[in-house]
Amino acid sequence: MNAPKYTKTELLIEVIARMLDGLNHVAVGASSPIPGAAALLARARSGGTPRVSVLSSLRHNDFTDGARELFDCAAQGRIDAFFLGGGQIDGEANVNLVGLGDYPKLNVRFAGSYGSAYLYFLVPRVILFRPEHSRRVMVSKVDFISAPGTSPPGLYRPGGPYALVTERCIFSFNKEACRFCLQSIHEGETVESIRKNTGFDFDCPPQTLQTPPPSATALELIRGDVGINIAEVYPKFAREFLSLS
Amino acid sequence: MNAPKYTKTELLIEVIARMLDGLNHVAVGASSPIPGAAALLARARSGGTPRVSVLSSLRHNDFTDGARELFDCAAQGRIDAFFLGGGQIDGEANVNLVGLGDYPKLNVRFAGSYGSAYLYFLVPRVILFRPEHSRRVMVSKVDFISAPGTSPPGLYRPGGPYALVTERCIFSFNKEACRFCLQSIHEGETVESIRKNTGFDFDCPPQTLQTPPPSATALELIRGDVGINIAEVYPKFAREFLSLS
Amino acid sequence: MAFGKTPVESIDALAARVHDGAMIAVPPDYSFVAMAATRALIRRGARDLHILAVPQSGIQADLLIGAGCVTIMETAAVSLGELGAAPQFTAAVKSSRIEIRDSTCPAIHAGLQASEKGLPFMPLRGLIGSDLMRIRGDWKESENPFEEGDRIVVLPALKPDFALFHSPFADRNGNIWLGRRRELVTMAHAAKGALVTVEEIRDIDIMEDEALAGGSLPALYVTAIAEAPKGAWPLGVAGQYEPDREHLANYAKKATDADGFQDYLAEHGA
Amino acid sequence: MAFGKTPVESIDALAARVHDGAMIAVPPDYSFVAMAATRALIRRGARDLHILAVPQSGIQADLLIGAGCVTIMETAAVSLGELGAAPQFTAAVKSSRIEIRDSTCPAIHAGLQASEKGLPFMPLRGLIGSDLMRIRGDWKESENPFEEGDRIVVLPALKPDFALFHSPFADRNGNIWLGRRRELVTMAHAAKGALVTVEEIRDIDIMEDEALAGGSLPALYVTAIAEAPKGAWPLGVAGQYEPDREHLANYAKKATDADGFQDYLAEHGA
Repeated sequence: MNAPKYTKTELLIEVIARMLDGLNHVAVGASSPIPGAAALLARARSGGTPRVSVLSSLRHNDFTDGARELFDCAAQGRIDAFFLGGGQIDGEANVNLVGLGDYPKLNVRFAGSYGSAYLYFLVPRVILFRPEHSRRVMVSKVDFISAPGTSPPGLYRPGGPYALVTERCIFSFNKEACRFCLQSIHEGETVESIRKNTGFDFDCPPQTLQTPPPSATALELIRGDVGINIAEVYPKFAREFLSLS
Repeated sequence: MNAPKYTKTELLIEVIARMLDGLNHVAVGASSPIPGAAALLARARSGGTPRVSVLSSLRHNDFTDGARELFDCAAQGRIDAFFLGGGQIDGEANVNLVGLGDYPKLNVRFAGSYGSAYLYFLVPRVILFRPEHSRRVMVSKVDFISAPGTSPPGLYRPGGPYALVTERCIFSFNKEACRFCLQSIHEGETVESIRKNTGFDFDCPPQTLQTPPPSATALELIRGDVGINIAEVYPKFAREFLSLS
Repeated sequence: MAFGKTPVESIDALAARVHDGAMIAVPPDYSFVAMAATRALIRRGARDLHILAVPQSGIQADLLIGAGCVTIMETAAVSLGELGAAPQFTAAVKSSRIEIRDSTCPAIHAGLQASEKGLPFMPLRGLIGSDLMRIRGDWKESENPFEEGDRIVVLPALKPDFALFHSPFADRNGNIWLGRRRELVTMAHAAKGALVTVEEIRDIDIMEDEALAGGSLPALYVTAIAEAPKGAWPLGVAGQYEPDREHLANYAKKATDADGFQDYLAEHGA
Repeated sequence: MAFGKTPVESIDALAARVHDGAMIAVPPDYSFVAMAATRALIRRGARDLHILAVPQSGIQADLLIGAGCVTIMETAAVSLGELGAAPQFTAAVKSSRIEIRDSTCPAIHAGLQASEKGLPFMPLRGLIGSDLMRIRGDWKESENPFEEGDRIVVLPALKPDFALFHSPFADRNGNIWLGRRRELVTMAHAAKGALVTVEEIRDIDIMEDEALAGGSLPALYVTAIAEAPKGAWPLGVAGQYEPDREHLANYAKKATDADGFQDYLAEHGA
């Protein structure tokens, strides 16, 4: 029996969904179609666990107290996982959502920091997600710290980076060492191809694991209910990257 | 033409209503049937000005953001007048809503301070209202300051006492001198009867004014719409003290 | 039975979740008070409760205090309203049987909002110069960091173990409708969990109806639900039933002495 | 015409209330954006506006910036979402034509809540160690007064002159229905006044319907109302109409250069 064929998007959805299994409540912020689909997938295959709150969705959104509720809820310890991207991400897990160059006169301007400077501190499992894995994005040091990867001891910080998911691999983050560690590489990549495309140094386990492909069940859900639901908020994404059955 | 007959309750409603004419928004707190009726009277005879928010009323209550909205609204400067009572009120306009004796082992315990320690600071026109005018209530110095009548310069305090209304008279409050001044006395009282029943010293104008009786229009409204509306929140009061037509 | 992930259970099972020594936040008499659950708390002999009235209370606090369930009473006021003083509260304070933490309404709201926002404290205007500042060892005078010399009070967060209240209805997923009573939403956000009694459970999804969703508390914050028709009695539920004024007047009279209070408890199944 | 005490006026009269230099708070693209009023602001040639996005913005901010109405843009982000970067915003920041006050969502909510509560500041967790702390001269690191050594940020209150947003309907008394979009309630409380466009004015009293009242903003906070059917277009109103995705995609393409942007303005009556 051949493993079913899958796209990179489907793989990434499955990879993230696995990191959410068993959690109580996952929130998904702006501009996050793949994490949104992952959270819906995790929920779909576990019979309703975790709760999923997709910002700017009406249907998949438990909040009723306005836009501040996500942030209050996180501070109450009621959100277990959240996602952050970044125009740049560095080896200390600092993220830059503001721009390239010397602030405020930037060479490239991104959208802005959104809730990163807060949620990165408060949500226990923040998954960094950035498909593009190049030296342009994975840098040695970000130009602007929208949110720092770690904080000095004594600072109130129940949350922080859990993993970094890209088109090439998954890194876990070691808070004590303040370094990423290669967890698994996607099909077609090697440790060398990762190193070549990564601007920061990272740890490697003695043996390199391959990221397992999405299961047939996962693919069926992604191409069915999960895809239909994510299309509510991200119609363009669903049209272009998901082959809905 | 004889002036219409009226009760003391009706007089007090009219006296307070006159202090509210021309204001934008009057809020009425817990256990305040006469101030509540006064606010509704002021509104009824001015075609809807001021807005009236009666706490614990559904019908006459503009608030939709929970019990904190009154306090937030006051701090925003959107409430022009409010009412405070007091188990004791002293000559410096301090009010005591907590009890008599040495706190916490009191000889007499009152209900508690409610919002006084806050609203007295923030609402520009706080009308002290306490029908009982005796040396037991109007004291030289309160046993417990639920809320102080004045504050030292430099402390943020846009609000404070405007007048003290009792069964015997109306005092205005002079913030600079930190003293009450007799404004008018109700029918049947003299300056001497007021002094005899007041535990604090106060100023007197050269000529003592008589509190004017309620107008026929006011009485008609009190015995009609105003009474019916206040009965929603204070049925016992409406039954016992208002002769609804 | 459970709707969604929120257990629906008996009123006694719900009350049993309130452990001795728990801090529970309760609403004022005019707003969705869980009186049936209060009687269940008394039946199970709850002890050492820290009652946080949001921001004041009436017969609910008076009953719990009279029945010996309460060690700390934190409130802006306790009163039976038009029916006068709360007799068991008054007696307990005068004899020092309970610790009274006198507060003021906005301080209670602010303390809960601090917990709602995961903050250790919240500033508040007013208060300075009142004796509340003298007696509340946990309130501090501070300075506005943006204006030198501008004194302002800071209050520590209030974090109840449970918010306990009543509601007209829950839906099949454990969402609770509260309408304008948004202090209950704040209470639930601030507390570790919410215990909610409801007049009924409706087979609908509140979140699918934009009109209802805006006045609701998501199941996310709800620890358990118990169905309790007329669960606010002898208090009322706005739009559904009025307070039982005769009953309340009778309570106000009876509860002024210890025997009368015990008779009342025996008679009304608490 | 006025319902209750709140004037109901033309969209241009409403826009004329926004004086040059005013600070106006606006909602994110997914939530009741007053786009017809935004075009009216551009028509009247508004200048030097300080736009506070609550907490982010999209085409609304981009249009106002491109039309030269904006001096200060305070926001957690500006983006056209799936359609990519906001071109006029991006160009204006890079050329320093506007002052950008980079923020983060909860800081904007907290600053508004400070104004809502009449407080000069609000504490907030997080932030320390980010470059936002470095560039925001108005944010300060402070200490939790209840725990020595516990560092926490304090933010000054944000007090907009106006909150400007759209709603499905107002009632005959000037009350506005907002449902779950409660950040608009906070915005209106925090601002000196609210300017609200509505799909329609209904001959009802929202306050008499408990289901509607819980999701409404009382007229008390509303400076003026304008009727504007499809007033959020080309954005959507949840439950009523979808965003005009084709139009938005066309904007995203056209607005990348100055001529295309001017064409767009001319074509769409702004």
